[in-house]
Amino acid sequence: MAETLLEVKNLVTSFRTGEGSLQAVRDVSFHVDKGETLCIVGESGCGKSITSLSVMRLLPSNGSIENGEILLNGESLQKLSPEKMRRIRGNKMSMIFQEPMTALNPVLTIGYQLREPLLLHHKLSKKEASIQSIELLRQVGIPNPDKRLNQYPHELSGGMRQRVMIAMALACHPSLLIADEPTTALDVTIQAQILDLIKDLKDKLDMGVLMITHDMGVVAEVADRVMVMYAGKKIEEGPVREIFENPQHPYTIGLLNSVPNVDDPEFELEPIPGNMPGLNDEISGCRFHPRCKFAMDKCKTDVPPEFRAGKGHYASCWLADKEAETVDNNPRKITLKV
Amino acid sequence: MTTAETLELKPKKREKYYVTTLKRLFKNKLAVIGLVIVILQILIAIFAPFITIHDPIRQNLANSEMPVFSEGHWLGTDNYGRDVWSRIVYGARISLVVGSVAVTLGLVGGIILGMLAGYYRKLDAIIMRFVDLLFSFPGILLAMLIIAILGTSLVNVAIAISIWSIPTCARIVRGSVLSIKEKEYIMAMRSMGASDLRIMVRHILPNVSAPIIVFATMRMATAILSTAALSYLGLGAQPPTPEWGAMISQGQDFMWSSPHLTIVPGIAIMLTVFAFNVLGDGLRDALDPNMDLQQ
Amino acid sequence: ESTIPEGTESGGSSSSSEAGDQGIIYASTTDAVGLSPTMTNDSVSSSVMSQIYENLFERNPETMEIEPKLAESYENPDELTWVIKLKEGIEFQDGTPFNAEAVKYTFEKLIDPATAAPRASLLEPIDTVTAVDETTVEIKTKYPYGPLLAALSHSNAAIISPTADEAQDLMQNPVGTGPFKFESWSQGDQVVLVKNEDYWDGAPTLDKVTYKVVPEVSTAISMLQTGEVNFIDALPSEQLSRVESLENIEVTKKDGTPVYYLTFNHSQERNENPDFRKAVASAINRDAFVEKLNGLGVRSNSVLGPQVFGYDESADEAGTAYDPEAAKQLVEENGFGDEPIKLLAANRDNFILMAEIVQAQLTEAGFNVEIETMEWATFLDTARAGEYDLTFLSWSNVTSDGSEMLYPNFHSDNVGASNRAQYSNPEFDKLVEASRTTVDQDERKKYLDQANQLMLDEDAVVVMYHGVVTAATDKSIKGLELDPNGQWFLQNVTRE
Amino acid sequence: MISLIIRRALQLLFLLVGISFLVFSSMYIAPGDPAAVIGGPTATESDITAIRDNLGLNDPFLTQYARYVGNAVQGDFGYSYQTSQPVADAIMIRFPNTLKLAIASMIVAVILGVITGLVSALKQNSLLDVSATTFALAGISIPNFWLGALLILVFSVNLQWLPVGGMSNPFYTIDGIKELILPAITLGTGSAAMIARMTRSSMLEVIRADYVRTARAKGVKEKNVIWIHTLKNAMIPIITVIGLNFGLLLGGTIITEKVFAINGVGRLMIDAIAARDFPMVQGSVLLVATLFVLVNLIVDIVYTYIDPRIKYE
Amino acid sequence: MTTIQEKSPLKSDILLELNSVKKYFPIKGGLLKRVTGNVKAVESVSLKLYKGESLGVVGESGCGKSTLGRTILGLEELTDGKIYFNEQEIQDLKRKEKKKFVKEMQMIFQDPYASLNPRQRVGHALDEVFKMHTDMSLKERRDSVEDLLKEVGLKPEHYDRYPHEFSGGQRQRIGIARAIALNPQFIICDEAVSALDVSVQAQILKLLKTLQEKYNLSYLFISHDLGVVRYFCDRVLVMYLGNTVEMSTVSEIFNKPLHPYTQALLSAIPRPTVNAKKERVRLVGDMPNPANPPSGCAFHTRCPIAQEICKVDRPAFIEHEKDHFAACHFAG
Ligand SMILES: Nc1ncnc2c1ncn2[C@@H]1O[C@H](COP(=O)(O)OP(=O)(O)OP(=O)(O)O)[C@@H](O)[C@H]1O
Ligand SMILES: Nc1ncnc2c1ncn2[C@@H]1O[C@H](COP(=O)(O)OP(=O)(O)OP(=O)(O)O)[C@@H](O)[C@H]1O
Ligand SMILES: [Mg+2]
Ligand SMILES: [Mg+2]
Repeated sequence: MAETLLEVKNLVTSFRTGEGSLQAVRDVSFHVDKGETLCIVGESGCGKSITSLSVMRLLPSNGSIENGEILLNGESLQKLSPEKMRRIRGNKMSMIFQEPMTALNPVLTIGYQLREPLLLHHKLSKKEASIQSIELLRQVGIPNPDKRLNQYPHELSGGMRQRVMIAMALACHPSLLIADEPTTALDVTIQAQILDLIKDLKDKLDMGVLMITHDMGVVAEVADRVMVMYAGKKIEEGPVREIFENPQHPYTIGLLNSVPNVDDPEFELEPIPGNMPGLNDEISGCRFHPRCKFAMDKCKTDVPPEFRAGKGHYASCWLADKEAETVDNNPRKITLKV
Repeated sequence: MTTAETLELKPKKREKYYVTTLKRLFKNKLAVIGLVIVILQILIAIFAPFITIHDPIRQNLANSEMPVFSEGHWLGTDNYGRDVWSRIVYGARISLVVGSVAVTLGLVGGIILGMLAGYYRKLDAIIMRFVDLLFSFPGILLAMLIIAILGTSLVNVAIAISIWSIPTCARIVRGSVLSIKEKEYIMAMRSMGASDLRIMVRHILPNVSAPIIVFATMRMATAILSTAALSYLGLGAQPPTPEWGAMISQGQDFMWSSPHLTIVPGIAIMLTVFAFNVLGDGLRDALDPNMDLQQ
Repeated sequence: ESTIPEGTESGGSSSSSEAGDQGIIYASTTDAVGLSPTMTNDSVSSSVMSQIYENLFERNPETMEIEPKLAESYENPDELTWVIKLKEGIEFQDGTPFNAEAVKYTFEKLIDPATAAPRASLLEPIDTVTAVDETTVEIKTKYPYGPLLAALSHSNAAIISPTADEAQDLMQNPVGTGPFKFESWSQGDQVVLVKNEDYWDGAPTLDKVTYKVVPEVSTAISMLQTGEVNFIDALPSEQLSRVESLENIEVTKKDGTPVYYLTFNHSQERNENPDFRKAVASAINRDAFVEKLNGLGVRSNSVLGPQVFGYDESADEAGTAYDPEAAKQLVEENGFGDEPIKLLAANRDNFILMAEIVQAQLTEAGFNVEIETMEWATFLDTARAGEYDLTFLSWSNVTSDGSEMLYPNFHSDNVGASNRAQYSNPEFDKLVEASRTTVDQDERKKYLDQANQLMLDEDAVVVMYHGVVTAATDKSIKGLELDPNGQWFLQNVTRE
Repeated sequence: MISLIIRRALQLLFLLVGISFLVFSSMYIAPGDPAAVIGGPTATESDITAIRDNLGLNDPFLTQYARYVGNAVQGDFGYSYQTSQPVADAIMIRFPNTLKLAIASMIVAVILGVITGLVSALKQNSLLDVSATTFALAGISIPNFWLGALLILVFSVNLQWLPVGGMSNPFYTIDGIKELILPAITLGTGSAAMIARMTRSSMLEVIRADYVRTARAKGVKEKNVIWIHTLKNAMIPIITVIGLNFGLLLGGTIITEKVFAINGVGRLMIDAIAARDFPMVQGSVLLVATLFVLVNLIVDIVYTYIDPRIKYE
Repeated sequence: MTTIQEKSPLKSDILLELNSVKKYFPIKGGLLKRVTGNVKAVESVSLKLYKGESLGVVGESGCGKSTLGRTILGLEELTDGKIYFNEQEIQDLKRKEKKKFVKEMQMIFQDPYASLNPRQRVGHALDEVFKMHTDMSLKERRDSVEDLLKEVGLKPEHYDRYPHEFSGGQRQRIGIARAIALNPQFIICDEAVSALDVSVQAQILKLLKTLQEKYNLSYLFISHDLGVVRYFCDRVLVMYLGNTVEMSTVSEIFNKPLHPYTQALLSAIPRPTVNAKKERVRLVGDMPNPANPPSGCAFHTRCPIAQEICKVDRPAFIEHEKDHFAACHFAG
């Protein structure tokens, strides 16, 4: 049994907005072990980023954690003073963001921004920090690292900037790395480079990685375990192979069927009808039921609990309810080419 | 067929754009105060004859320089014995009319120039140089020169202020046009073969309206202030017009004996300008789509 | 800038103490234009210059008689000739002797068209100036010219030092024979004069005189109160009570020569209707207006004021008196209220005040009057060209001579120029000419009075008031002489 | 950078020619004759003609303008119609006062504006924020001619703390500073208010930026998040308003100099307009426009120091 | 349902043909803002598009895909080259004559949030198209608009709504409705589905396909998502730095890529299947600056098999196998 690094229990995060309070994350629990990669997948707006920002306690000013517990190495993060939390961020736990173009401060040099965590958390001298920064840049594969230190972010391409972000996040050898769609804004060729880099570094540093993405391809590439979110809820969780080969939740299935397969010319798309609900849409029962082909009456009224579907594989769907009488024509029997 | 399958969850709230804006505006207390003052002022201006008992230009030399809260003249009288309250009330008319004429003229000029400059690269350099030229004159000086040519009158003050608004307005419009021009819906209209005029009038103009509304509101404040300043310098309202700036200028001679003659119109100007400013500020926030996620 | 001598403290805000001994700081609303009598024609410049330069003659402020100043005496061998004897032993401040050559030089320079002097017309009647000997000047006029001595006492006819004028620009660096010498001038800020130790009539007590520019009168009064300045003049009537209430300040008033009047544009047909003029004149309550001036105005119908040569008491009540009922009737009968009347007013001095009150009174009588205010420059042009219906004019009579008032302002020669009223009346012209070409002063006075009465009978103008000249000084200042034309002299002023 | 300066110089040249033409023609067509002012009410027709001839006012417009430009190119900005003093001298005597006033007001405006703006941004929606915002909005709304008079009334006349007017002491003396306080406040309040508004909104905008979140994610101390990561970025629009406000300030000197009896270019300018003293109007307007362009050049240069993305090739 | 095999790419009737099309954007700089260089957004593109087919255009960001699309529509002025539409040269047409072709060629844009005027009701947006190009009466137009809305899976009631009342997918449907309003033969889809969520993306792709069958539409389908291209297109054109590097049928490209860039691109795609982990052709570095492209073969700076010759000679875009074009000295 691997050591649990991060544990999130019953997280509820909501926003104060002009239209009242909105729940962006609804009772989500998950954990990340040392040395493993957990992928959170889901479509835009389902609450992936907010979940990760909740963990970092970096929510926008109008957001707050309403409920739940977040434990890093068994220590509850919510109880920490802001100052203690600050010492953890960038040190034991760090984060990479989606937009490499805007995530770096345009008026500070790469060197300054890279040195910052080292000076803060490792109390290095400026000189030592510079030497380490160069080393970090080399690690993430940036050519001529010593020259880069005096450059500004706008002088670097998107891929380079994302590497700098990674270098910055890894500066203090965090035990947990949160990567919020680190490659979405990048070209495939660059994406491949970055994904490889994160994988390599993870293995080298034995980090836990919480990777957020909406791309099933990326999930397949990097994940050890996967958690699927829909409209603020976790709807399925399991080892990556289970999820791809034996998906339980109709949404997960739909997601897999919506992505054209490059390697399969015969593949036929099967879209999920309808649109993602808005945060403020009141939906009774299962939040997916209005779009679900297999929705039953129960789905409209009762929120499905988590059902176990295999080793470490859980799904929140009444169809996964083993105790219930089997439905005719089990929809889970889909043919997936693997 | 897939297309028919598109089912809707729940019809999204249908809310007109301005309704949303107004709702957001009403959340801003300061802006509401501004709006109330502005509306009050408009009402005062419209119903001036009904809320005053004295003719604002009727003199009564025997009753000159009466202090505030005098009988029959709750804000006192000036050195000609004219009722200060009546003059303030009728002054509101002048401020509003001159302000809105000036702002409207300035907008028309600014929008045309800004649109052309933003839309046609070739015209941009020429128009913007001209705009820079106007811009590098200190505003009040520009107004003074214009009044020197046209003569002293409120109409000319309005013209002068409008000319002085043109460069700022043109810049704002140009900036917005430049960014909107790159939007895909403009590209889409071009790909549909829409004429430039149609694109400018039907598609760009409505979308620069937000900054223009904000500008117009704020400019109203500036225009009222400038009208007062020019009248104060003796370049605006002709006596015995009850213009606030002119009232301050005249009252200043009596600062010692009758301070209310400057303080009352001063406060009137301040309140009005303040109201337009907060309203403009509030509108800017309310019209800013990013504001949705805040508060 | 070269005019500011190095090393002197050009500043002086803490001057109340600095000026404590024998200095005085005067605040004026505008800066002097220049300090050459030849080249300027404004009151601030002349108030500085009158301390530096002197004239051949001056009018005694008490007796209103013209007396020799730099001149010793004069005689008229014939109507066209004036032989003037000069005082001896006087030197300009630069050491140049004051003599007949200097006088000749000054007058010829003023008349010379190449000089383009703004007041060249002052000495226009002069034909030749001859230096008979060191101390005798002979002036020949083109025609008999009665007001010559008055003209010679005009500040623009002050005698300048020929050597200085040739060596330097008197506008910046004046040299005269007066009791004070020019020290420095920082444009727009202040002019400093110091005492002329060698003054021929005994050096003045004051060591230093500073003219400080303070554009806002209320600011100037505040400064007077705080001691930042210690002398201002021409107090606005609105501020009078405030100044009078200041403990450290003494206010001096004196009936003066300025006259303020409403005039018709006589080139207009409507205005040629005597009934129209009568209606206007009877609609205006001048007493009520003068009351507004808080004592800074003297009520009289006469065009030539009590302090002016040519005035006769009988003119006070002449002309049309205030009679609102009569005015209303005339207006109604003749439909004078139908067409709008443009009342032009320059936006300075008391013109706006007059305009507002008169407009209200005319409106009361049934006229339809609109005020149009203008900047001074535009006003001068507009009025000169006669583009108005009614306007206010004023005249500050520097020489206190009636011809000096009536000729430029109302003689038909000057229509299109200084006769802004566009007044043209052959009978009147004759009287004025006679007053000018007669040398006998009693005769002249008679002509002037007749001309004055004639205008009043015709309601050619409506006189609003005659000015009262004022000065507010720190109580420590003694001996200030105020001339009825508003000028003052510091020669005998002392500070305690 | 050099190229920026050269480009600005060219632009300035263009601007000056444009402005001088505009001023010249407007003064030409404006009613009111300089000769009439010089001659005064007593001048006769011949007096005025002589003066006009002497000033060359009877020449055709283009001749006059060409003559002016020709001389100006050689550094000769003409002589005042009124005082016949060289325009350059007249302006240079007054310019230091205007500059002193403008700089002092700018200092007041920047200090007051930035502090208020920062406070209200950092304490967003607090009582402090609301009062700072209200103050800022009130600041823009006060007519400065009125404010000046009130300040004199209170601080000079009643309390007698500060002199009423004038500006004659060097700025580094106590008296010199005292003289500057009231005019600088009068003139600076409006700009302070605008700067405060811009500071607030710019700070609020930057503080939501991704890179600020990145800084927090690194564990940067809150103090440094504000001072290093936020402020520098927020300064860019703030500096723009400061630059623009300098232009406004220059316009504002016209009234302030009048109220406080300061012998400056602003006052020179209105007096010159009133007297139709063309060369003086020209000279002072050109000076003010040049100053405006220079200040904006400085602003642009400051940009390059603050924002490395801005490069002027 | 048609399959790729059924739909032969070799239809004889060519709808659109490009002949070495170039589009440069001038770079202005220096004191006098003179042109100091060019961004060579489209360096040289030649292609043929058949009636009823979908031609995919793929390549990295900034390689000139969008510019190519806009240039074809005449939204950008052509720098050089020839464009034939229905065998007629259209690049130099005057405004009036062009109007005829405007009806035939339409575009669907990437950003569903930016491609509709936020202040215009969607009904009016569609109505405007008919107003500009037809002389239908108000009633006819209203009917047509409602038909259109139905056609793309929306409801007639949506006529009076503003764009912000729709989701991204619905907006994209409106964009499609606008594009098909005038019954065009040819539609350029510039990343028409990239901004959409996968679940919605699939819906839109289906819709586009349905419409294609119904109206025999031809698509120029610009995308950077190779999976989508494989699913949607008949033939593919691969671009790199403004150049065409490879063009062939989908199956050829995906099974037998000739150009090393295409190979790298294909191997970089993360595949949504757990087992498919293959060895990658790793590309180093980023795309060069189009203002200053490398000499010779533009790809040589990143090419794993580059030789000396690649630095000097630009390889020609030649047919290596039947209907399989590539620009590489070592193709195959
Ligand atoms: N500051 C905020 N105020 C109000 N609502 C917010 C705020 N930030 C995010 N939300 C809402 O919370 C929901 C979840 O947002 P989140 O950023 O977690 O989505 P996501 O899954 O990361 O999507 P994406 O893939 O687009 O990044 C969204 O519907 C979003 O609109
Ligand atoms: N109007 C323009 N002016 C100057 N350069 C331009 C312009 N439009 C595009 N470019 C440049 O042309 C090149 C190609 O741009 P284009 O938008 O066609 O790329 P793309 O392949 O569509 O990229 P993406 O996938 O990011 O949309 C880019 O380097 C871009 O910077
Ligand atoms: Mg996200
Ligand atoms: Mg593109």
